[in-house]
Amino acid sequence: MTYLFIILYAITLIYFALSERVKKFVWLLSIQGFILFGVVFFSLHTLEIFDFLFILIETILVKSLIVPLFLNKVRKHNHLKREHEPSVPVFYSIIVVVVTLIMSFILCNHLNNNQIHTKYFTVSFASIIFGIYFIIIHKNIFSHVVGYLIIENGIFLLSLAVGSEMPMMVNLAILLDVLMGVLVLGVFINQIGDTFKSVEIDQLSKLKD
Amino acid sequence: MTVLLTFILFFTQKDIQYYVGLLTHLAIIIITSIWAVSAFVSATTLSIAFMPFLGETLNFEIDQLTAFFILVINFTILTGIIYAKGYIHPYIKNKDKTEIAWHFFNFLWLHISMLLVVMLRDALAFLLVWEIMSLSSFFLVIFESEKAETLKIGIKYLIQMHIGVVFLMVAFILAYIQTGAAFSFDGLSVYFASHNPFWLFILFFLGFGIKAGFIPLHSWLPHAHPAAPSHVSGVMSGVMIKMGIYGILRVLMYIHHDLFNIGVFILIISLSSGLIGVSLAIVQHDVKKLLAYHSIENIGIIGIGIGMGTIGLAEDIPILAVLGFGGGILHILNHSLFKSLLFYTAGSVYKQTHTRNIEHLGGLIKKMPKTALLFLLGALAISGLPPFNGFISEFLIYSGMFKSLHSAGLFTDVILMFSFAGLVIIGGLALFCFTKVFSIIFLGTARSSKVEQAIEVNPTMLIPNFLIGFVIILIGFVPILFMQPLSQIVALFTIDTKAINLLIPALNSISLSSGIFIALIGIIWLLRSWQQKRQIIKQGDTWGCGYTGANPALHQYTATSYADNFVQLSSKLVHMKKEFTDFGEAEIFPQNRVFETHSSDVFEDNLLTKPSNILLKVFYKIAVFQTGKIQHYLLYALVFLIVIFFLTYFNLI
Amino acid sequence: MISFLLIIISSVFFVGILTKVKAKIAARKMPSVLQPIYDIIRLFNKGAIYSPITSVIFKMAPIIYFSSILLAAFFIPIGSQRAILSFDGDFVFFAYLLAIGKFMMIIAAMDTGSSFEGMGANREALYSMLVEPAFFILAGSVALFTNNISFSDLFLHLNLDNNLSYIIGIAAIYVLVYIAMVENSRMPIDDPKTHLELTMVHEVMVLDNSGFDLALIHIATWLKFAIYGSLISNFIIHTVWTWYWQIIVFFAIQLSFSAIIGILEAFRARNKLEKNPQWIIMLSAISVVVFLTALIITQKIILN
Amino acid sequence: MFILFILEAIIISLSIFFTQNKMVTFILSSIFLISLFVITGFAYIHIEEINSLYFKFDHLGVLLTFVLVILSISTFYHSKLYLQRYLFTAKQEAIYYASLIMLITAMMSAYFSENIAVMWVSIEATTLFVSILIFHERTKDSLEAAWKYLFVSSFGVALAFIGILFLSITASSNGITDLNLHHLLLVSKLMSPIWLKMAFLFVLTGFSAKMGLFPLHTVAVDAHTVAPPPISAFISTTLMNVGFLGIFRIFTIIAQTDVILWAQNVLLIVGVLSIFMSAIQLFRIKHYKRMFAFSSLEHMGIVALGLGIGGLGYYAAILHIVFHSFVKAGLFYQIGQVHQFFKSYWIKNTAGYFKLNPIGGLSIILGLISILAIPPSGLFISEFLTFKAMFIQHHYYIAIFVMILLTVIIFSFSKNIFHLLYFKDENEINKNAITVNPYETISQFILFGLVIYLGINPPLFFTDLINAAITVLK
Repeated sequence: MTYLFIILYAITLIYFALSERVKKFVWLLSIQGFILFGVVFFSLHTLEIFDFLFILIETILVKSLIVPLFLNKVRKHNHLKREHEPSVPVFYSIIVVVVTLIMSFILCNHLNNNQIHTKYFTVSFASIIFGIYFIIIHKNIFSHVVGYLIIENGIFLLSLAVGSEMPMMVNLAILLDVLMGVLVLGVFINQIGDTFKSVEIDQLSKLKD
Repeated sequence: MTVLLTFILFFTQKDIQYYVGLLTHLAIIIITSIWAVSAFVSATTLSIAFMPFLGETLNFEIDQLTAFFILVINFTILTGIIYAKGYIHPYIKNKDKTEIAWHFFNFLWLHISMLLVVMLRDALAFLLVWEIMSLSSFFLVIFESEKAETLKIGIKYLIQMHIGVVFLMVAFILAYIQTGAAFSFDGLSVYFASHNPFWLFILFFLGFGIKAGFIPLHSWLPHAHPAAPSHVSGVMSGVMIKMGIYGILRVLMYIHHDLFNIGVFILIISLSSGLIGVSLAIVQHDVKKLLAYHSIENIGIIGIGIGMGTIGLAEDIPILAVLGFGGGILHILNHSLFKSLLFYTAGSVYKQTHTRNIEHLGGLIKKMPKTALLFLLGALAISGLPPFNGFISEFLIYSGMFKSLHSAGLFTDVILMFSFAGLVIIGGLALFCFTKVFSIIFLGTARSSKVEQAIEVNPTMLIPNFLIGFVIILIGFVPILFMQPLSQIVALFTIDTKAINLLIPALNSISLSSGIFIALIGIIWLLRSWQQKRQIIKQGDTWGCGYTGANPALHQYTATSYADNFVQLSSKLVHMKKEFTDFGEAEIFPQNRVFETHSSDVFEDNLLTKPSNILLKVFYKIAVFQTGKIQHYLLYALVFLIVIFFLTYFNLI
Repeated sequence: MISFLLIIISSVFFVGILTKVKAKIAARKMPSVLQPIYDIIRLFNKGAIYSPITSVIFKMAPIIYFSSILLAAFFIPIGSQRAILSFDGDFVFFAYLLAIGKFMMIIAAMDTGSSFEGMGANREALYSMLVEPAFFILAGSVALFTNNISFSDLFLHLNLDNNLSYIIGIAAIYVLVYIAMVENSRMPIDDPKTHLELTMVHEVMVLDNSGFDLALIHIATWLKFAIYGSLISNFIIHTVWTWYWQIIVFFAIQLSFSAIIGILEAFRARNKLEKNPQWIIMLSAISVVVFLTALIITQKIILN
Repeated sequence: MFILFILEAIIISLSIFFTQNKMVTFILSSIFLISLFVITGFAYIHIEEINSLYFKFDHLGVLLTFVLVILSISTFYHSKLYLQRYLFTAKQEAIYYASLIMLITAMMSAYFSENIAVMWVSIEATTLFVSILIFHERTKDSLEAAWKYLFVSSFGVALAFIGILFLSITASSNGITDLNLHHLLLVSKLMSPIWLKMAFLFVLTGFSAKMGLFPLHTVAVDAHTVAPPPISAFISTTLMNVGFLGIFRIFTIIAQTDVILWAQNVLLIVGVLSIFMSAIQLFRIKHYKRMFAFSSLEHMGIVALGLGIGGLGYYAAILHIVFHSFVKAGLFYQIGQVHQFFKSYWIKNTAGYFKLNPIGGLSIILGLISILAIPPSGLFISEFLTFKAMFIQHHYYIAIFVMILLTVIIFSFSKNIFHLLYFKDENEINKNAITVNPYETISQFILFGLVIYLGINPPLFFTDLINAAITVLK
């Protein structure tokens, strides 16, 4: 059952590469949230109940509802309709996604040892690498946050690998998520939007030599 | 102790800062000189506990070599600080209290650090004080820091000194890690005993040679000296560059085998330094730059002495060893004397005329006779003419060479021949150069209006010069006084110093001949005055060979034309560029023209300026990483991760 | 002491004979041998003219110049007659003594602020600088040959017996003759009889000297000749000869030396001015050959 | 005990934040300083003891805490001056102090945290507060820098988290269910190399943002450029030490295994690249604070080299990081004064400072000498030890390359500084309008003097702390 969600997650990544509308990013994020919820639900039931519930609630609330809503608010506040042409054509991005996925699947095959569950790694690696790639190719800071959140989700998946032994790590991942990903970055996007009247990165490259 | 005293400067008033500095200097001078003298008297090595350093305590080790250097340093600093009073005076009013304090503070620290350099043996401490010496001298050099040029020079100087210290550091470390002996000079003996000393010595030589200004490591020297105020350049050229020589001597003390190559190496470098240095000196117009090049030349002469001595040790010719080292070491003293004298007098001229370009000077002997005569004294001494001190040291070297000609082997003989021929040429060129500079500055008539208001400087700027002059003449006339301590120093390098005693009669008769010389001059002078009393002495213009419209101020010989026939000989070396516009075809009535000549230092251009410029350009070109775009920053991280990953995957690291 | 006197005596007639020979060859009416002495006496009875531009240097220079050369004469032995002053390495002192005299003359010439004397001055400086190595290498090779480094011992122990050593002798004499020419700036370096100041060396330096000073300078020139003459004679005189024989030979050599110079000046043309340096360097080259020969004789270079 | 301290700090900062009264702020922050002293003294007494479950007063922590305390005092002093000069509102001031106090607390907990996860959390917290402080001046540049710093360093923190995850994976496979350092050290021999390698790689890359090391050094530079001078002084020293500590902890675990060789090679690469970066970037420098920032990069590179070489290098590295903290802080305080005169940090606008303010000029000269590791600076000793270690380990080429780079750095650095000190200034400045009294400079002199003293003749407890800190590596 977990595998289904993992595959779904991989597909969302491809959609990230495909889509150009900012609104769609938000949607995809919330979808990812639901997928993660599913993953947690089917894999972490070995935990004692409180941790389990906490994680479930976090995924369903934060990842799939609060964050997307908040981001949507920010998006509206800054009148972001659609992403400008990314610096790399979509066509190539898709190729990159596929390559990353393949690479990470192979990698996990290499890493495989019986004590830990490498099945989460597959997409999580892909997700992290793709997140970085996503940030690199996009020129507006809203998308940067999105990319960052993609990395977050990857890390969350990764943390599930030890989730059964160390739920603490999962909680930390969540903390990272909530604190950095949303509040601070969101706040700053608004600030920047107000100050610079735009969230294009070119506005934000004064500090250089 | 006195170290704390130096900081008082900052809290004192402008007008007494000088005296505070003077007193501190005096205190240091007295203490250290007592140590030095007692080292000579007791003919042993004093060891005085100094301070805790990285756990263990640090000692002063004062052997004869150190003592000798201490005395030289103290004397030069003494004259320097006395001279400084007059020289600094015009600057005081337009400089801030702290700046003046900073200046004297650095002068003090230059003094202290030089003393420490010669007194410390621990390598790390040595490097520390060595760099402090460079630093303080650097801040002294940029005293007139309003000029951008001065700063540029200063930074060049700082960088090159740093490179020098890096060489020394590497050399020490290499010696340390290959033997594990004590991390100090004494530790070197272990290394040299067990390894081939040549390459490590080369490292040391590079490190110390930059400070000493051997060609081709000299390029800081001709710039730093003119930039510095004269009392500083006097001290720098007088003793600071000798610290390099000290280092080389100190290292040589620990080498006891395979000395021949080292000796030949030193000799070749020194000969080229001497010849090239003096040749470049001849074409200079800036008097202090000219003197700086002469420092290079004299370092070369010292080096010749040392190289001779080393070869003597290697070939086991005691007389060559003794007289080589003896001559070299004596020349250290002599050069410190006449070079500081020359710099001080040149400084006085600069103070009165505000120009260092000798083409604007002339006829100053009538305006500032004392300064002129002192300069003449220095000029005669530095040209190595009897009966002055420069001759004595060169005489030692010469007689060492000639005495050992017969007993030396073939190869050594050829080397010897070349070196005394070289030494002669150096002497001749020095004579050529100083006839030029003296007569252009002080003789003839004024070449520009700058000279008019020049007057004799005040006594405080003359006293030190007279002091130095006295010692110069003393050494020149009774060299015998200085032979006993000299033999003590030389005894550190070679065991049997009998050879010096063989020289005693010669030196005595030199004093005698000098006496006769002076007597002859006196007698003939009397004769002439007696004769001229009975004749009419007329005043008449210089004879213009029938051309009565001659105007000496315009038509008298200039420095450039004086040097010209030499420049033709050595055009490859001195790179004299002439800038002028040729006459046009239809130009019947030619209008005014400018004719300029510039000389440039071949070695500096090709070894230093060009490569460093290229390096800087390249670095500037590739400095494009701070783009200000977050994507790029993350890209670095990603690339780094992937690269390391693959390096690991293929077991490259 | 005797050697010193001999040098003085020989110097008095030197220039006279020289000019006589030249005149003879040029088929001119020859002045008396004592003519130079008359000139000197006349100069001694004259006053002097000093340019207002000149300073004390100008007044001191001739005196120092003269006394330096006079003192130099003290170092010259003749045959078995030791010099008055003699010590190890005295020829170094000798050379530097001449140098200080030259130094003073040069700055004196510059002191006048004349446009011509500067030329003479810097030529003199350059040429004497170039010629010194020749003298030193020569001295060095003789020192190597005899293992002595003072004139007197040098020539005492100098016995040219085998053929190779004759080469040394001849070459040394050749070099010395020309060194003398350069030092006194005669032909082929400089033609004292020319009337073009632009090409003069020594003569143009003393344009402004007069009276007593000029006299001193002239005498100094004679002395120089005599000194070099006696150096040459030392290469020929054998110390085993009896003293009167030595003296006779000495005078003969001085005579022939002056005659040779006269002949040379009469027949040889002056070098082109810019050719002078390379010509002078040639002397050093020859003395290097002498040095090598000395090496062979002393068995350092083994040839068979 | 330590947890109490944290609570106290939180309370203080909150009350400052809400009261927004200058007087209260002053009193509370002084109370905080006192408690800072208390906790440090306590830590030094109870050294090497576990405290309040997740914390442990280990030697390195205590050493760095000493540095932190010393710098905190001077930072508070200069912050006071700074805030007075630029007339900020009480609100801004309150935010400033509150976040500063929280920053210090977070850093201390990072120093002392025994548990890797807790350390990670504290480091994450520092990012938060620092970005508030960077943003303090509310200018466009400060906003941009704050954003970049926040984004990239949280990205870095995420990477570090991945690294820690890998560590925990291999740890958990060895039956360790918490990330306490001493537990990890017990089983470090059994851990699988591949995971350790990946863990170290990610942690290094992640915390390089904090430590100001290649590859993520870029944003730290920007942060130092725009932050208020006292803050720049603070974050370019103690915060970097935090990053260093983060890397060092993982390194200690690695050091027990065979992976150490690999890790050291990586560190060497990083160090050389960092020095190279700073060397080349310094040529385009037009802004003094950026210049100092890049020199921090260089020094961190040297520290990385020290770790990478091992042996004597460990000692040198820690010595170096301590000295660098003092010197760099002093320089930043001084540049704050310079700004008083020229109202600009740009090189082209500043000249002739030595004439305007000789005392300050002297302190800059002293700072220059110290930061360029020219004797008598203590940094010379540490760099010397580093090179010695390199030669002992036969890293000749690296040593030579680094020496060349350092020479280049000295050139460009001193060129700019002397421009500031000596050149003629065109725009006439009336000295009367400026309210800089020379006594402000004393703190700088003390710091530089401290470095010289500790370099020439280090007291015993100091060397003991360092040696004890690196025993775990051997």
